[in-house]
Amino acid sequence: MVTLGDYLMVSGLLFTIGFAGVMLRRNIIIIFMSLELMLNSANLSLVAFSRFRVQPGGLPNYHAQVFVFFIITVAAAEVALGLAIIVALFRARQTTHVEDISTLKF
Amino acid sequence: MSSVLPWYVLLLPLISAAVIVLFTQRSRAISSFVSVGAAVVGFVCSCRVFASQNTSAPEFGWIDLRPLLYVPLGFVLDDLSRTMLVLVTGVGALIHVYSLGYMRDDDGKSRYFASLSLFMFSMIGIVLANNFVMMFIFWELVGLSSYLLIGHWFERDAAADAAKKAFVTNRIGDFGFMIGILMIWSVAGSVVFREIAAQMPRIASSPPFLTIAVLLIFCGAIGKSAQFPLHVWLPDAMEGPTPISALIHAATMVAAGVYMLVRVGFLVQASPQALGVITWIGTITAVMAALIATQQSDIKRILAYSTLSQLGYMVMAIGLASGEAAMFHLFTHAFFKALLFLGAGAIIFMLHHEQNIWNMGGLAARLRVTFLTFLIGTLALIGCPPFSGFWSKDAIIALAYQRHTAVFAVALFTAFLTAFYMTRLLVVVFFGKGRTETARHGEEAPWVMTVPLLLLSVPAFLGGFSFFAAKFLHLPGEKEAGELVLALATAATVAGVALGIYLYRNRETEPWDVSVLRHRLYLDEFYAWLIDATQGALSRISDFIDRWILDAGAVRGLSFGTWGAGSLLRLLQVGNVQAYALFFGLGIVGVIYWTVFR
Amino acid sequence: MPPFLFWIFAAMMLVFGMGVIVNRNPIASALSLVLSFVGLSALFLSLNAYFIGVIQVLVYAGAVMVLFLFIIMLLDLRAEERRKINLVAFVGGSAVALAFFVQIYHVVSALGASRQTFPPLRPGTADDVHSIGLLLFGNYNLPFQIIGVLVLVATIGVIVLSKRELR
Amino acid sequence: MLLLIVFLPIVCAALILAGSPARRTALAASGLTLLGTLMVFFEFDGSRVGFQFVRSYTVAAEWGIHLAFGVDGLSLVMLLLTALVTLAAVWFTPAVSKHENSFYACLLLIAGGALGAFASIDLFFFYAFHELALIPTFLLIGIWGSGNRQAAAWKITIYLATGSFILLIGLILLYRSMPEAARSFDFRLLQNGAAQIPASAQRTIYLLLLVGFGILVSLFPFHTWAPQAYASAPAPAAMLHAGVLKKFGLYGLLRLAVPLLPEGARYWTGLLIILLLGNIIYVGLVTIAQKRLDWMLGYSSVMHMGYIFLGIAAANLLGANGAAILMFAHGLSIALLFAVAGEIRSRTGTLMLSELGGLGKVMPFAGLAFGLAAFAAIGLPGFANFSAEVMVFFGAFHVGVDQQHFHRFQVATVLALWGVVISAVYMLRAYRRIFMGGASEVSASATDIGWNLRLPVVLLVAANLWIGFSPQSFVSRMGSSLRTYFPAQ
Amino acid sequence: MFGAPALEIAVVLLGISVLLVEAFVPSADKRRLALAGIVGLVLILIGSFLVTPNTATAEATGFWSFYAADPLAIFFKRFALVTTILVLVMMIEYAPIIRQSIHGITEQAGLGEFFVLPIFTCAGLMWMASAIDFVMIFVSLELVTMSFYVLVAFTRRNPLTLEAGVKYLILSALSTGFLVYGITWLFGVTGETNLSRIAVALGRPTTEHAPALFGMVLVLVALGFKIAAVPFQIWIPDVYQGAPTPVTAFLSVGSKAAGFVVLLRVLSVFFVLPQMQRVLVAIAIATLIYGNLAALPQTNLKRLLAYSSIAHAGYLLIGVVSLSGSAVTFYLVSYLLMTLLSFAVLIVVANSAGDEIRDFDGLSQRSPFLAFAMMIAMVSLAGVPFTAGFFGKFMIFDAAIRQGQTALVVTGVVTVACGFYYYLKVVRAMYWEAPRVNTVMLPGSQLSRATIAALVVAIVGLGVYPQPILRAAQSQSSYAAATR
Repeated sequence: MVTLGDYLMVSGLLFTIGFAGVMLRRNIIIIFMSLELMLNSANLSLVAFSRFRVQPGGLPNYHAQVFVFFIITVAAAEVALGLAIIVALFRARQTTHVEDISTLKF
Repeated sequence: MSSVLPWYVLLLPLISAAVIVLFTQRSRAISSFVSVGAAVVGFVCSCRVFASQNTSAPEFGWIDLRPLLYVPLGFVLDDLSRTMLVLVTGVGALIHVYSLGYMRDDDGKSRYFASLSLFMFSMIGIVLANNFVMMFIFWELVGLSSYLLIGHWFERDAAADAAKKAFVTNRIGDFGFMIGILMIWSVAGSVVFREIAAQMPRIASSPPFLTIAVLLIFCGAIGKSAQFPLHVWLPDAMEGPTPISALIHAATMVAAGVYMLVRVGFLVQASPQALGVITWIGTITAVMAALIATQQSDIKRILAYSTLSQLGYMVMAIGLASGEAAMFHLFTHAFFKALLFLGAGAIIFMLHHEQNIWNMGGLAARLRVTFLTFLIGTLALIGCPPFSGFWSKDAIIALAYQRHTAVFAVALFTAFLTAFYMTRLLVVVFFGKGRTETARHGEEAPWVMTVPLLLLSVPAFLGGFSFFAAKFLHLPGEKEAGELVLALATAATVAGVALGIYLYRNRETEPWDVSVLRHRLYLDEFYAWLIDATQGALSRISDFIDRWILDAGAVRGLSFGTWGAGSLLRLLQVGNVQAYALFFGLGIVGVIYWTVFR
Repeated sequence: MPPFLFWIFAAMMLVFGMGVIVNRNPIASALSLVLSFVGLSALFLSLNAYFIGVIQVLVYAGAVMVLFLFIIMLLDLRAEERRKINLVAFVGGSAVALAFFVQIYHVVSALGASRQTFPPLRPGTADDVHSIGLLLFGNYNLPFQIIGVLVLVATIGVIVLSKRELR
Repeated sequence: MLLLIVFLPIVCAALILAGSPARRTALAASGLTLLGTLMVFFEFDGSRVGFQFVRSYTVAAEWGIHLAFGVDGLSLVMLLLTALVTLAAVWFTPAVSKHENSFYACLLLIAGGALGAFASIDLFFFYAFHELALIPTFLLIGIWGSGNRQAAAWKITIYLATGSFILLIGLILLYRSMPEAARSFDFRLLQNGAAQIPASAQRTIYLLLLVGFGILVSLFPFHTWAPQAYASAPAPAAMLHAGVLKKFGLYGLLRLAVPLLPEGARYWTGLLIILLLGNIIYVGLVTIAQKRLDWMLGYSSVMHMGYIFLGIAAANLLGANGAAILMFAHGLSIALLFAVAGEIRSRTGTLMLSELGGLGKVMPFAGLAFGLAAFAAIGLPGFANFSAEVMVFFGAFHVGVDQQHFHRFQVATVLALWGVVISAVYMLRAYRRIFMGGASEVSASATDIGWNLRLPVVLLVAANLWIGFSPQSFVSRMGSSLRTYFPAQ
Repeated sequence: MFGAPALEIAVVLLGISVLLVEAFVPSADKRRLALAGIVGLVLILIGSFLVTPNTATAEATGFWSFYAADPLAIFFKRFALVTTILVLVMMIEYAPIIRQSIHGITEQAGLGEFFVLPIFTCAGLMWMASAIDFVMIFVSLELVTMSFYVLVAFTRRNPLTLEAGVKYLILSALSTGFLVYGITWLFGVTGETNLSRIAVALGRPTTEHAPALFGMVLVLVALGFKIAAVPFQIWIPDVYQGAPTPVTAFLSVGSKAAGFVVLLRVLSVFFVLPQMQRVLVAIAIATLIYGNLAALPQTNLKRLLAYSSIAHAGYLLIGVVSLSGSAVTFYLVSYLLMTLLSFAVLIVVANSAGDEIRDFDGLSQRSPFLAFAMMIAMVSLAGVPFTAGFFGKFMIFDAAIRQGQTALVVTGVVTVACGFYYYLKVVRAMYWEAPRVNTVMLPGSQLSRATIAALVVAIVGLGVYPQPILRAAQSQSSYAAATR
């Protein structure tokens, strides 16, 4: 049988993949996609917890699913805004590469 | 009325000094008048104090933190202090008058007389003080006024250096003095002489403690009375105006040490070990100074070394446990040495500040009064009967004969030397031919200078006779072995005189040159080296540590280190988001490890 | 859902997840992202979270991916030319990621409930939309309103940031 | 009255910044302050124990912080010192070339801070008022200083700020170590609470206070800020700082650390003695090696702190009285020394001892003033310094004395007495080089201090002589206050 | 009179109406909009004093399980309002720069949005102050973050601003990811998102600590990001330097203060487990050292203030670790005053010169008033008595000493000394140095001069008479009670 641990482990792996993407990739758009991966892995854990921590009535814990709903909404808004900023950046600097935007330092 | 009279005596000179400094600085004539007036009135008053048998005066609390410490400003008015008071004010008044002439044209006359008044104030204070702290106060003030007076001609490097040397040397002595006072106080619980005397059994219960305390107090006297090894300042102090040399460095100030030792005789005599040390210090000083005096060519320096030598006698007497003898010699010495200095001053003044005896000669004819009085002074000094010095010195030599043979021998030898170098001085200065133009044209001094000479020569001549001295002093008791000592002493004196005349008659230059003595046993050089090797080196090392290790190393190093650490830390901020994410991750992993897995 | 399906979808999600970060072509990454999310939504379904599963596909496949692709096209991004790999960053990043996963692994193992299998649900609980909706508009009304303001702000922001010339 | 004394300078500083004529306002402010202080001094009832003229306003009720002023004998002396030196410093201010208003405002702020600190009977404001002077000092040295002014200003500011914060920690710890019921910031109540602090806590607190206050007073080895700062500071700033502000730390030790934490004080006495001997002997030797007058004066002021520390370390009535009077005396003398040094600098353009010489001829009044101050500084009788040093030495020697051995306090006293010789050596050497001997090139053209500057000199000297001749006028006023801290026997 | 939720509603309505006016009355002077916003916020601020607080209970459901209207919340709502008002004032002063650095057809293009966004942000901050449920914390925090994305990158013709915007975007989103994951784990362990119920759940013996700690740490990471605690401070200097100056001020005060309120609330739950305190001590020490030391060599004032903001986060963390809500509150108030004052002066000076420290050379001669105000700000930041900053530090150190946090106290004292150096560097430039030639000083508008004067008075006033804030801070006993 599939256990809660399996879900959590898979979710953790996805989170790690996303995190690795943020740390390893230098294209801002890809970094952004990696961030989405991280958010969604959290969603997976949440839903898993919701399913496995059944409420007294025998229902899944829907509070977690509501939270997932909020996370998805926020993530979508964040994507929209983030991409707008990236577009503005590209217009100004013709790059989406993080190494090209390191004027501010020390 | 009469009970506050001592206060007038004490405060008159202070008021005079204050008036001069505050108001009459511009007008030199008024200043000198104020000061001389104060001195003369002070003398009159002190005569009245002496005459009246009143022994009490009002007392004020200077520091009153009873039961811990009570320092009164009060007087002791016994025979000793009253005699000393008359002596100090008397000699002082004469020298004030004399200074009117000697300092007639000096630019700093106001300053001079202010300092002189300050000196009188301090000296009277020492004489009258009834406790250690008050004595120390005036003790230090005497040092100050001596500094001011020696450095009167401060533009001259030699005078400036001499003043500094005098003050610092005295301070070294005072260092010991203060520790001694503290030690005595810590046991007796009081600084007042009378109360300390009452506590003597307690103090004497620990002989080593007492000995150390007494020797430390004696340190004060070593400094002030210029005993070996702190004698070096006195000859240099001759850079001051001659009246000062007479007043301070012959008659009064240097005697303060002796006076103080007599004042606390009850302490000193309670410690035989201390007495031994004191005796030998006095003896060494006496013979050493006399030896050096034989080879000096500056007239004032010769007199200065002679002063040292005589002070050695006095200290020797104290060491031999006879305060009376010491005071007797102090008393006579004050007169004849003041006389000698003033005479020398008259010569120097008339020869336009020429001080080298080899540039003088044949002055007996031209400066008759001066010569006459100088002769009296010399005879008194070498102990020629019946001049005053004979009686007092004889008393000390007799004392030594009784108590300590070695000391006696040295004392006798010193008497011989004294006669020798004074004869040398007299012969070279007053006889023979004038060796320079100025010497050939010297004239007699004005009356303001000669009158004090004449006045001083009276006690210098008579001072030793008991009918005169006994009015003032407790004379030392009758001596048993009188005849032998008398004969030996006289013989030594005669031998000295004879040798002096034989060697120096009609000489143009120094016939025998002993450079060790001429260079004062190289003690000044040795001290200069010693100071440089100890204090100088230490101060340079400390300065180096402070500048380079504490400040540059520790303080600035720390601040630079902090700054450097900051500069390194900011390099973390590389500007690359990727790196930032990495740091972020490192931080997270670290924090999780720190929290969850430890 | 049988376990093998779980593993298949999990593998799909992870593999395409990896695809996002290893592809050099942004378009390929975007497509991998979507596929990964499809796998994810299948896992949601396996957890009886039908509403969330559907929303996931709608929002990500329908909106987010389109947005990404649109921007990538707009900016005319191609496969990035190979730049010199920053070895320190690469090794460091990998190490940190690995360490982080190890930590997650330990935490998951430590959780006692990890070995728990599916608890039984009350039969007939498929109408999760109903339950979620009740919660959302009832209990969670306040956060929901705030999300509304958030979206308003995001709208203003997108306009301000991407309009060529502002009025 | 106290409110007026404290806030008059501060308000006038604000007025000056707002544009009121600088010198006149500052002179009026400091003159009035002195007048007020004198009134308080003579109205003060020396026989009463405790604080008088108390005014208190609540500032933070939950914490028990009050803006409270009051004087006892000890603070009375310090207030008088501050008022005197302030007037002299303002008076001695030369024509300022740039930002005259700010200069005077800074001076008045320092004075106001010092007055506030000495008049406060609330721990918080006692500390806070002292810090008021920090920034004005920074500005005074930084803007109007000479030599390497920037480095000097940085050093003193950072150093003192660090010291202050160490001190702050100590004070908070003191407050917190008291049992809840007896906890207070009020000086009048501190004794009750402090009596219940356990010995181990006392040790920690005392050490913190010692280091904190010690840095402010340039206790060896935390002294290196002082000479450089004083050398670079304009003369009035150096006068105020060395003369008054530095005494804050000593005042604090005497007022708080020793009486409140007797066990701590006893425990650290050995350390304090070593450090204060560092001040006296080591710094004394360093002073001898100095080649510039300003540096020498700076080091000498560090050195003389050692004597005050000795009086404090003795922790008995004599030592405390001596320390208090020595603070007063040293403040007056060092202020005068710095003032004259400033005048010499402005007239000859140098303070190198080797370049000066024979100034006594052309600047007789300056010579007199410097001489008086120098002799006061080396502890000549007649000056307050001497009477204070006597008390300090007697007080220190008294501790644990017996006829068989010298203990640490006796040894310390002996060494400290040697310091008196050392100070004579360097002071007289400086006097010899500057005022005596033949006139050097730079001194030939110098002019004497004018009549307008003689009054403050007279003021400082007269005050010093007054206490020198009659230390009892302070002792009688401080006696009852200090006796409560340090019972005789 | 009325409930606390009315305040946020009023703020949102204010924002929407300003937005509508902006949209439909194109000819209006945009600065009037800002003024209207300021007036509106002031009215709401006044209204906030009529609000009756009520304390949340663990049993509450629905609205009151998300939203607390305790004194702490109301205090920080006022805090957010004041901050926003002051930031709007600065924004008006900053308008010329906006004009230069965005693409616009009309003279005042974009200004309307620039003025409206802070109002919505303010609403987010106020909600954060009331949030007692992780869902609520998440959404209100995201509202704030989202509007800051826009604000930071607002002047998008300036490449530095865009760079700052991108950096903020990525790192902030990263921290959001961790926040969500952390909340997930906390939910997984306790089955709750409401703070007080989590506290109850954590108290149960059956609750497993390691996964709960894992979740807490991840939440802490996200909050650490907001409050600029090392090692999550990494974005601060770059973003602060690049962002438009009023936005920097807003970030460093508003965002950080809200972060601290949430931290206070969250930690009152987390401190059930002792490991949390230990890690926070370490974080506080690292923050103090990094912030203060790295600030030493800075030459750009905005960047310097960024590092100083990290340093102050360190001092605030001392207060947090020492469980002293009132100290943290007071410190935040003083921090608000002095930081905003320094930014307000900076904006005026930067308008005519620049934001390097060197641009302040001789300011005391060019504008004594501004120089004096800046000096007050700097000495208050450094912690000189008779300024609010000192009293804040006093309370912080007191709290630490009370808790026996020796390491924190020692680090605090050492770093305070560094602080004196870099703050006084600014004073040095203004007072010691001579002004550089050909700099013409723009005096700044009446409004901002009045604001600057008011801030100066407030700083000194609080330094001498802290009682009003102290009383307010003291009354928020909820945190202290919860943690004891």
